[in-house]
Amino acid sequence: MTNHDTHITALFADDAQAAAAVGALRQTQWPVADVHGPIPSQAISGALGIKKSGVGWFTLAGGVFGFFLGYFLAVFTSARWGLIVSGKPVLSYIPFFIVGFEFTILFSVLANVLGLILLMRLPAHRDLPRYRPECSADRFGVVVSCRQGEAPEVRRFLTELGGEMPEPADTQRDL
Amino acid sequence: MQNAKSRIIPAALGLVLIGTVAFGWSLAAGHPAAAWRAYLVNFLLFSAIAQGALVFSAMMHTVHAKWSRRLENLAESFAAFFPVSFVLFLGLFFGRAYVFPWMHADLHGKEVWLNVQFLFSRDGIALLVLYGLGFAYLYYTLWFKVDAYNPVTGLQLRLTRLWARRRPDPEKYKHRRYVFGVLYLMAFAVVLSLIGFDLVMAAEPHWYSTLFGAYTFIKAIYVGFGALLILAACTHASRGTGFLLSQSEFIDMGKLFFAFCLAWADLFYCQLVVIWYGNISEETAYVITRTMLAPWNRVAWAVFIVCFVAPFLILLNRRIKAVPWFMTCLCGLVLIGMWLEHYLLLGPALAGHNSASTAFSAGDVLIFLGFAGLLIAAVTGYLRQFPGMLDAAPGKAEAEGTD
Amino acid sequence: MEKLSFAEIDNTVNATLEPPGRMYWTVVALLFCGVLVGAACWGWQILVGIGAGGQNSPVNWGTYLINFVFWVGIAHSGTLISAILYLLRAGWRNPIARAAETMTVFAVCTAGLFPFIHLGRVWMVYYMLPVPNQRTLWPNFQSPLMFDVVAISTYLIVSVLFWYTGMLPDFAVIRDRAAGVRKKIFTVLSLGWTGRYEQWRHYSRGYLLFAALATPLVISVHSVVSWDFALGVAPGWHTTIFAPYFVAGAIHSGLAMVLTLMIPMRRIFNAQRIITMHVLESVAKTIVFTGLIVGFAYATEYFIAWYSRNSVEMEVFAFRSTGDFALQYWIMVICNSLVPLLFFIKRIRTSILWLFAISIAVNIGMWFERFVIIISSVARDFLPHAWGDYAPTGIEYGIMLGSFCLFFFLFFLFVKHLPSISMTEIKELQHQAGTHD
Amino acid sequence: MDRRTFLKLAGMGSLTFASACTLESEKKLYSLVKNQDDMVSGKANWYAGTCRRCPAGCGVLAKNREGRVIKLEGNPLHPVNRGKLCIRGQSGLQAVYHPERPKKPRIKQDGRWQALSFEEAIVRLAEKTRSAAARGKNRVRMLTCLEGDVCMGLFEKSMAALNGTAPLVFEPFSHEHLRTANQAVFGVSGLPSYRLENADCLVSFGADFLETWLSPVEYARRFKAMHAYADGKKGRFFYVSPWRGLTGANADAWLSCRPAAEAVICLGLIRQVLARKGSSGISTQVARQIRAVCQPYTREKVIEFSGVDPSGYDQMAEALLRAKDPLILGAGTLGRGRGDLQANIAANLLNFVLDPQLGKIDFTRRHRAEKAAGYGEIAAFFDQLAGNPPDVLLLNNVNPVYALPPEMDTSGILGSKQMFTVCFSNFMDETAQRADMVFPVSMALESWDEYGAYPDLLSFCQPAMKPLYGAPQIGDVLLRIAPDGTFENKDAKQELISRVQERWGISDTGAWLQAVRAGGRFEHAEASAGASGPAVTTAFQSWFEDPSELIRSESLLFAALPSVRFFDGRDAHIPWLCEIPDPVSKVAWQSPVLMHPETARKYGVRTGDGINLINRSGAVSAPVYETRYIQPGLAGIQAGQGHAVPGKYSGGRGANPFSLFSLKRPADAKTAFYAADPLRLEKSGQRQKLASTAGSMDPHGRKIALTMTLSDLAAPPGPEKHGLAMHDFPLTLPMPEGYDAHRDFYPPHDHADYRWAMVVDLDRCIGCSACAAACYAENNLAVVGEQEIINGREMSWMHIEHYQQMDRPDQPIFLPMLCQHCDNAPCESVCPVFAPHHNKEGLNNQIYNRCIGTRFCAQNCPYKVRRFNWHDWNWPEPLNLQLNPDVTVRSKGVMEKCSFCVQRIKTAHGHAKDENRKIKDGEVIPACVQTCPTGALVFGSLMDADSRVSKLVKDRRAYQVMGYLNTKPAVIYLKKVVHEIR
Repeated sequence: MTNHDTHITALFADDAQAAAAVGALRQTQWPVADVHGPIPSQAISGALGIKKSGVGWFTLAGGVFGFFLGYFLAVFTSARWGLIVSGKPVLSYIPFFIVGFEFTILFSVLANVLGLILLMRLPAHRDLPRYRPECSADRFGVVVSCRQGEAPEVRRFLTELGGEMPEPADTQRDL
Repeated sequence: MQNAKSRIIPAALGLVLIGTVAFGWSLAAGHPAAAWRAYLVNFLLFSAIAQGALVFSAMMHTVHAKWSRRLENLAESFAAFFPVSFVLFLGLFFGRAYVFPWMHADLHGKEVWLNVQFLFSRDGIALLVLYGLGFAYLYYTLWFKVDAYNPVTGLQLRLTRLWARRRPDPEKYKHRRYVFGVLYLMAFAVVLSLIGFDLVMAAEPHWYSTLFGAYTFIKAIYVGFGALLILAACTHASRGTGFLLSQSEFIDMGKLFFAFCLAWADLFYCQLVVIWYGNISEETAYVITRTMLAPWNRVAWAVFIVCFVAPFLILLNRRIKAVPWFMTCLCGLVLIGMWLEHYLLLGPALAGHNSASTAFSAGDVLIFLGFAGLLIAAVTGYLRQFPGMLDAAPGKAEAEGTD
Repeated sequence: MEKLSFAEIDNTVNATLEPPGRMYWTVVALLFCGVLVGAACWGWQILVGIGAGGQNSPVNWGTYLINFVFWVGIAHSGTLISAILYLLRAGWRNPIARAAETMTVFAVCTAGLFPFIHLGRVWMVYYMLPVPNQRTLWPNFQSPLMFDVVAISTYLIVSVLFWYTGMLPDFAVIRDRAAGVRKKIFTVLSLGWTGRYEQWRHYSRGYLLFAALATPLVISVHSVVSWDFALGVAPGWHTTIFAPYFVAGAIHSGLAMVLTLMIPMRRIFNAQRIITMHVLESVAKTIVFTGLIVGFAYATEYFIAWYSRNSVEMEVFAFRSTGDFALQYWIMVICNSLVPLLFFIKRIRTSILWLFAISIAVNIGMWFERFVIIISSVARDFLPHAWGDYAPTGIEYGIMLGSFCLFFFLFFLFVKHLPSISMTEIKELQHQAGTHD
Repeated sequence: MDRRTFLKLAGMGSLTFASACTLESEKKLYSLVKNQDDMVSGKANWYAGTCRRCPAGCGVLAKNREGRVIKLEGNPLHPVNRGKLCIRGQSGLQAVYHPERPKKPRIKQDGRWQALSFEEAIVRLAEKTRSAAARGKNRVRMLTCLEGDVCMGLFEKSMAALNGTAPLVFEPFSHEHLRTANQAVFGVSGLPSYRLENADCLVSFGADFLETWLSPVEYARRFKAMHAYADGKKGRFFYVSPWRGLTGANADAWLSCRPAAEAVICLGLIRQVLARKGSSGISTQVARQIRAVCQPYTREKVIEFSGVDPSGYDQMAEALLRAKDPLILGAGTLGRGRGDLQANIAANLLNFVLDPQLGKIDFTRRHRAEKAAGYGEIAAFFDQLAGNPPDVLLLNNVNPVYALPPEMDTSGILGSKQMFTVCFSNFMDETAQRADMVFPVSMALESWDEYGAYPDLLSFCQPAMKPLYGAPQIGDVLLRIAPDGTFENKDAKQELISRVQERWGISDTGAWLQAVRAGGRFEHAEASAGASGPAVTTAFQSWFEDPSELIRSESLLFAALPSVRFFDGRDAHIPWLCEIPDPVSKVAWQSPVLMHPETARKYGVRTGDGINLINRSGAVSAPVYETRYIQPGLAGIQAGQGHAVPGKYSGGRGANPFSLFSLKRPADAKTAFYAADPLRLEKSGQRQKLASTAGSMDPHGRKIALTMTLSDLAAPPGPEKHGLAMHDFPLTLPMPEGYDAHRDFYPPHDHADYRWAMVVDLDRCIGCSACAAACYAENNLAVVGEQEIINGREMSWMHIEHYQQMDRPDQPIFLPMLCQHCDNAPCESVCPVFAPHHNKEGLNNQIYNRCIGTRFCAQNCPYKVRRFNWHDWNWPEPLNLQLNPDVTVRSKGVMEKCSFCVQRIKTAHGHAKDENRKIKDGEVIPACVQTCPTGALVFGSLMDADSRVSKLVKDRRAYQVMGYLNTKPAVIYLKKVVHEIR
């Protein structure tokens, strides 16, 4: 696919159409480079055949780490002091659970965010050229890559599928 | 299929028989204390299951959840145990000498609240109210589910006659159902708290914990949902019925079960940490006997692992929730755990702190089976009366929602 | 909910970001003055000592902790709405989730100030941080106050991240519609979000996990707050029901605050079509629910106190309802558990006026609940000889005023500069509704 | 003599140091480069002296650190107080360091004060006196407070030289009625001492021997000797009076009666005794007269006239008749009316008929207070001043303007231009304000003197520090102003030495040093001659008249009540005394009008209402305080406050009851009285919040201050308690054995060598609050002032809680409350920074530097003994000089509390380490324990099996306050023992 040198974006009014278009394009030799949309959509993900995200593993790891870190901190500090308060054992595990728990949450969340940033490759501004501002508003943009020559054909194809073609000026910008 | 089903009730009744015999035997054989302890424990557990299961239906209606219709139908079937439960409660009266260890203790003025007559009258009334509301709710919710034009069973016929008395007005029924649903939930909270205070907490008259009531009814929901899951899985699995649940329904149900597992553990910890930290003997003695000192500490650990650690770790996984047979085992395990938990709470008090009392005799198990039999019989009987509940697309009159 | 086109949604929300008028800035300025008053009072207190307040022996804790608990409580419903209701797939949360989360963030900030204000030697506060030091002095992780430190800071971090993550797609929307410097700002804020489906799949999953984590967090945080009291031995404090009771109370007050904020907001930004009556009604119903829990807790506490036959317990509860603080007590009971019952009546829970009035009542009631709990217990604890009284001083009122001003100051800044309604989530809602009708 | 005493004695410095030690020392760092041979910085020197806060004359040890006295303790060798001090004695230091103490003499010129140097002042004074003396007889007069023999001798000598008459001794509390009564009955015009310790039944008709009567510390000790529970017995004590002060609060029964009706009751008792026992051992003629006197007082009459509760009266009569060694005490110090004289006489007679030998009255060991002039003499003296004013009037440490009835117009007289009034005083009180010259002389702790409270008792005052402002002592002043050649000695010290040598025969330096170190000569002081009372005269009849006027009066009567804190008012300016509340009313800083609720209702007022009390003599205004401890129809104000002078502490604070009295001189002029005419009550309109430290005095049935009856104790002990509830919870020692696996989540923990603990015997505690004062002095406790007390912010680490006994309302019981140093202290674990924690010797440490002021510990302390520094409290100079250098001064924002005087424990550790041994039992004595006049407090280590505390905690009476909270307090209380109510 190296010689696909241009991208054509078609905007669809709703995700069903977009999904259909993606499905149709799957039959052609033109690969779907990308689909942008204002909301997550089962239909489109389905059409693209996207798998479940793996961000959960980050979260889980973070949680486990956090739990032990929290407990360790509490135990370690108390042990360093070794002071008896209220006759309670220096290492009183029952209340320490609270610390462990809070750390669990904290670190799962941090790991979760970390995971998202890594997986979504954010912050990223290099995708913007291909991207149509309408896609954040009310349009689902399907980006197709093809050769310069095939562009009109692709455009026609997409229009038949109900996609609107933004004026070429914008598409030129993509080159 | 018919015979597959027809085998259930006799089997259940068989269990009941076994249980009764075991109970009678241990009474006769001179272990009345043990027998009545088992009776109380099982009464509490199985009533809680029934009451908790109906909560599912009522709750889902009140929050207008749409994904859970089919499960609600099953949940309602547990209401069939209510009458049994009430009779069993009255049965306690004959064992009062054994189930109320405070009867001859010095109560430092608690006599005002803790005396047999008052206790039985208030708890009896409470249960009547609870069950009454439950049935009222059922009465209005069934209206949407039973096809009034061809009632297939006697009970349905009787119901349709009742309904026929008034002009069928969906709005009114909807509203009534809603109201009684809410009322049932409120009554559930109050009544189960009362039962928890009177039949469990008061077993150690010096001890008190404000959270115990809430702990009791959250526990009831936990076990109720567990039982519901088992029932769902079984009916789902049994080829006889057209009853099939989607994966997402199982998963959502599993999530709820998981949620209440956490809730139960939370309330448990809330009591433990406060009492541990406060270190006031009036409170600690109770907990120490049950969690720190042999022999009961072993039971405590068992309960903790079976009812929390295991379900927690397992249910973290999403997919496992959709495996019916596995969920059945897990929930069964949890129910057993809760059975143990009741022993843990009541045992030391009823056995007068003698350490040998953790050993569960065969009697305990058999009596448990007996009660289980009662529940199964009741539920199956109900489903017999309303086969429509097991249809793939049940009910009329309402837009079927999905999640 | 009536049909709205995505464009309409964007327009409505972006309209809220139009440059504000003079009126707005006057209000903001006034609020800022209020903040300054509070700061001045605090400064004075640091100068002369905590004695500037009304605390004494035995009532060593006063309005500072009352306000602390109050604000943390306010914060919680934000998380409830954005996380718990998200898990329960309650559609009506979407229109108010953003505002609620914001409320959470600012309420936690406000609440977070009070432990500092409360301290006798605030300049030594870093003793509470587990910073490795050459004298190996560590904080005491057995202390409920350390649980607080851990819980509250966790809560702040998590709710800020949750808030930001939720706003990411909306930043992109604004970026694409804005021009000039604002475009630049939002380009940075949106981290180059493009709504690629590659992003969406991680985003949805991540957001779900966020919600799943925030839920136990919010419960734990207010449990920890409740344990500041319940782990002590003071009668009326040392009671096991506190954790769930506080959580419910927190959500109760928070939901009321949501109504208090939403009702004017939807009016000002005429977002009635997004924040519909149905939404407010659902909040009202939830308030009934939490109100019932709180009422149940009051009743249980009372019953157990009576049941215990423990003279100390009984005395405290008798004192609460009949003693020096009886007025506060009955305000609490009526506003928190009786007044919300009015929401059972459809006419009331669908009347803006009633909704607003009752939400205010609940806010007041919940403030007094904290007052009753914190003050009345120690005022009548174990040794009658030590019994005492308490009344806040001007300094305390000043600081309280400051805290309210601070909260609203931040909230005002927010509504005009960030999307106060989640466009993406409304769109999803519309989209679902669309597919299912 | 215990070890501590020995250490102290060893520490007592010699004269060389005493006179040389200097204040400048701690101003500069290098000041101690050249320091006195026996002065080691960081080490205390102890100097024996005599307390001069009241005529009782207790022996003190002054603790000197780096040149300044920082603490007073009783001298263990001294026969009067045996090492104990009262609240006033403990506070004496603040009189020395009082910020308002004049630094220089001042002279009044055309209405304005001008400061003088001491030298100038003496010169000017000398001119005046000598020229006056030259002008004729009695041109120089002197009025002095009660001084020691040597000092008095010196006064007399110089007055004689200035050809004036001997100085007149003025003590507001002169006990004149007692003296007159003794004269009338026993023909002894003096104040014998009473052997309370030998009595088994004691009846007091108002004698407040725990507050101000004769010698409070001594009588507290003697009282407890008969009234504390010991081997199954406990004496009875009845208190008959219209009000119930501290003494009355310690009585087994209080019989309230109409004012001035005590005599009636007493005569009624005499009648019964004679009827029952007959008059064996009494000469028939005396007996006849006694009979004649008491004939009319039948039981019915007594009850009718006195309004006493019949059953109570019968119980008392019964007890008295059954008693083996009954002893009767007469009216109280402040009894000034005719009724009190009668009460005293009747009491004497009753003593006589009960025990004709008068075995429990010691006529040889007579109180020095008897030397004070009578009301009549004082009145006459001022008449003379008014009639024919001398040229110079010397006033030594007296305040007649405050203490005498307004109608005597003392202030006018002293203010008169004709005479030059010199006031030797260390406080600008009412009298000093009116003087022409105020001459601050050095105080007892700064000067050489001698004051023996009893004959043959040599008790020194020596300079424990250099005079704060370099003032000379009064002896030197008089020695200088007397004509030259009057004295062979060059100064008062020499005078003292020579007098002591000739009187006590101390010739050689060794003996002298020995005496000075010990604080005096105590050998013979205790020995007293045969107890046989003198022959009873028959001069008493004429004193009694028809009592029927007692019941006639319907109007509101007034009484001045004794105060354990302020005595006669000379101490009203001392911060600690103002700050520490009255043990019975628990009101600090103020002197409210005590009133029975009925009375209050009758006049439509309630606690806190401001009222004005007005009668012929004057008017006072004060808030109402309703109490059932006073007879209906009577209004009472505690004496001591209400000074009409500027002053931070005493100025315009409270009300002066004396200003409602007037002088009564009967025609027969046998003696004068002070009496208050009936009152008119006016509401002033404004309300005043009372500075009370008590929330509620009702124990609400809680396990706080418990009692046991004698029969309980006689009965065999019941079964061990094993319950969990408040009242059946066992005693759980703060030791490993205090833990029970079935009750305790937490494992027991051991302590290193010591587990400090305290035992408080409620049966011995009389509530005098001396412990509180000692704590203020030892631990640098802040004085917060009236308003902050009202705000509930007092800083006392140790305070007396006043409760009603649970099973018998209106029977007070005092509970010393301090940090309980619990083994499971709830305060500790809640602190986020470990500021409070459990140390290895069981102490509940509070690390001030670590505290960040969350105040959670205080919230969680069930005993509410933690004190927070709400502000930076200040010690106006030079009060700061009193601060104990061994104890941190806490700044704002930190929590503090009783430390069991950890600084003393540390010192003991030091000694023990030096001698490498363990600390002995009784070696560590916290300030409160040290000063307790009745030995109610015992301190020690529970890990030492033979320590006194270890033994006492095994006592059947032992319990822990609110023990059911499982805090395992280290302060164990012993229940008060009470007599059955019959």
